[in-house]
Amino acid sequence: MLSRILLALSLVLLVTSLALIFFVVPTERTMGVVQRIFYWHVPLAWNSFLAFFVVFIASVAYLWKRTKNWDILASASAEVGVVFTTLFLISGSIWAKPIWGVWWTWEPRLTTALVLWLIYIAYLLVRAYASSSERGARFAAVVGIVGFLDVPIVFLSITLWRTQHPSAVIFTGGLADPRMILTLVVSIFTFTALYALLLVQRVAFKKGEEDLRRLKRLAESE
Amino acid sequence: MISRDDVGDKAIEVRKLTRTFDDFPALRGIDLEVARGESLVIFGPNGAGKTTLIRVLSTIIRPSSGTVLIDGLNIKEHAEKARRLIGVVSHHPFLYANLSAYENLEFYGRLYDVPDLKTRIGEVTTLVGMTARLHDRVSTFSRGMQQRFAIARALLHRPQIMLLDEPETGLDQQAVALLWEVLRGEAAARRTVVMTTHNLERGLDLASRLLIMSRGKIVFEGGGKSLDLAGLKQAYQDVTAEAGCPQ
Amino acid sequence: MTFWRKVFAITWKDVLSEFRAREIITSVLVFTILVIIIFNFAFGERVEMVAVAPGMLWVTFTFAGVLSLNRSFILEKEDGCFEGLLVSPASRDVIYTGKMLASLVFLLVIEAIALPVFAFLFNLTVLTPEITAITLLATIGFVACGTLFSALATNTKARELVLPILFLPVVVPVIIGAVNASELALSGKSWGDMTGWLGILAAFDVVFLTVAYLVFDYVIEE
Amino acid sequence: MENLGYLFAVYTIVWAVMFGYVLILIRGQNKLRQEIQQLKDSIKEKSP
Repeated sequence: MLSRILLALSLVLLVTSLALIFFVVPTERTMGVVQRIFYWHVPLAWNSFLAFFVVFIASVAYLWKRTKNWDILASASAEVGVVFTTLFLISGSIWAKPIWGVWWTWEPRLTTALVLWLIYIAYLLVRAYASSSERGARFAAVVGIVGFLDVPIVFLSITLWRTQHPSAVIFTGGLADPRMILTLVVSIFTFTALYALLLVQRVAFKKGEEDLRRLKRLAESE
Repeated sequence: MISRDDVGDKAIEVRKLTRTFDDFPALRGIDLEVARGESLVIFGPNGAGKTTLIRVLSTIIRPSSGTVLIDGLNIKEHAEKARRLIGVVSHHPFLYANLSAYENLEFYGRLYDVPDLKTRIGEVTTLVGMTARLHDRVSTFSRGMQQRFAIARALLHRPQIMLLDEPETGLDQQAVALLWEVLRGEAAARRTVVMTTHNLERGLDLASRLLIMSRGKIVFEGGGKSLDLAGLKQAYQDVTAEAGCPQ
Repeated sequence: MTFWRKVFAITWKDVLSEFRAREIITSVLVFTILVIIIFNFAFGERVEMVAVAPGMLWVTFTFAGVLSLNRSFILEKEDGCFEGLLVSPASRDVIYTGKMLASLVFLLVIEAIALPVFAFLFNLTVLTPEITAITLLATIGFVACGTLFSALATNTKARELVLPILFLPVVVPVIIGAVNASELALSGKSWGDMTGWLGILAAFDVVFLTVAYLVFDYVIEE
Repeated sequence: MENLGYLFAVYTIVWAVMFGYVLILIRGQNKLRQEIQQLKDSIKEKSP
């Protein structure tokens, strides 16, 4: 039921967001039409961060309560977060090409996202490398906590590093037109709904796998 | 917390203990009381949960559910106090190969806050008959010698309770004999001993009480004196036969 | 007081063991010198040494750190010694602090030998109070988070692989901070110019010492 | 206006990845449901 509502909501928002981006919002003067990437680029970043925050909270809760559901929530959110971060990196890189003539720029936010991406890939890998799933859950929770607390320090260090070695900066800020703000806000809601939808789906999937495992055990011991 | 008086003479009290590894139930509801000064020997086929039980009692593995009291101390809340009362001997000697036996014992002595450490190291080394090799590196020792020092290490802090997980693994006959001699001395000293072993004969000889475990449960319990070797062998065979073919 | 007595017992045991076998320090030192030589072949005379020296220095020390941290817990796992620690009344905090200090000693010894080699081979003045302070702060950060991850990695199926995968993205701030501060120090800048970087290094140290101390228990329990 | 390609590239990729991810999730769930059903049936058969 919840996933039906979320599916409908995200579809409606998605269409609205696309309509706003392609038909309503005015073209930004300095960057031209590619600036419209911004309206999805930013929500992706925002929701990656939200996803990793959820991983952090669920990891703390898992270590505290030791209930499987917290672990399922954490790992599902990490996976969706990695998908969002990947898309954020791709969109940032495609945006950099026409504006700066390069596919990659060591812009602080982009660089921080790259480091984050690597941390959460490691998060997903630790689970696979652990010798038992309970251990994997515990180790992943530790990485989820440590990794998230690392984010502000990573961002600070990269920002400070860039101010000393200046280079291309994607976010020149300045949303002059109210229609731009509206589009951004709608897009942020769109991706938040998408995040919620994917999370709910992924959690249900993982719970199903868990049930299947339990059933199989039951069938074996019959 | 339960006060010491309520506990009376129970060294170990285990209630409804379970432990699962992922989905595998290694321990499925263990209830066990061990009186102070008792020598409890646990038998059972491989995979019966003996090692898991010893590891839970020695606070290495946490229980999935149930309670474990060591001398009235719940190991959940008072793990450190409980650890002080326990001496553990397992398949591994827990000795650092690059250090001499003396340095190893000194190290563990510091962790346990053993008073008058030097004298105590001398005492336990004499007990296991290894005084001559005390200052040699552990890496130069045979398996049997390492295990002798492992026993010395476990006795170092005068534990009230000795937990031994198949301590005779890899030992030569002489070392096994010595180990048993030491343990008998320990039992006589009103020290509680809990041990797992495959050796029915020697186990029976030492035990004041014995258990057989199978598939995570205690399936047989008998007094050491009322049971002879033939009876134990029969009971053990019954259990393994049952465990061997489920249904 | 008993806390520190037990901590030093663990640290001393590691130092003594290392002094006997000289396994970690010798091999990591050889590795360090090899890396320096390879850097020399890679960059040769084409670049000015002052420009690449800080990067070279910290790439070398980072990988040296990974090697030495990995070894520290693997040695503990051999002969089941780690279980000996677990059944002893040394609390988990004691074990973490003791192992961390031992790794700190090893890395500092390695750096104390490698830095003069650097000075000698590349004609750099690296033996200054500034470089010493930076090295100390960065190395504390390395071992604070490295000890946690190394303990985690030894309980996985691919120990040698898991540590670098986890460790490298998380210590990005330390590497950025150390490289940039060293660069400033080598070009003769004053302490004042480095405060930002030293601040980031210190912040990382504080955050990671605290967090690792808090979650270490979950990495080693079963 | 030649930059339009980049714009479309971004929107297409984001769309495709999202769509693909949802598709994988739905497929996986369907397979899972089938497997669970099969298992339940086989258990029922064994003990009627």
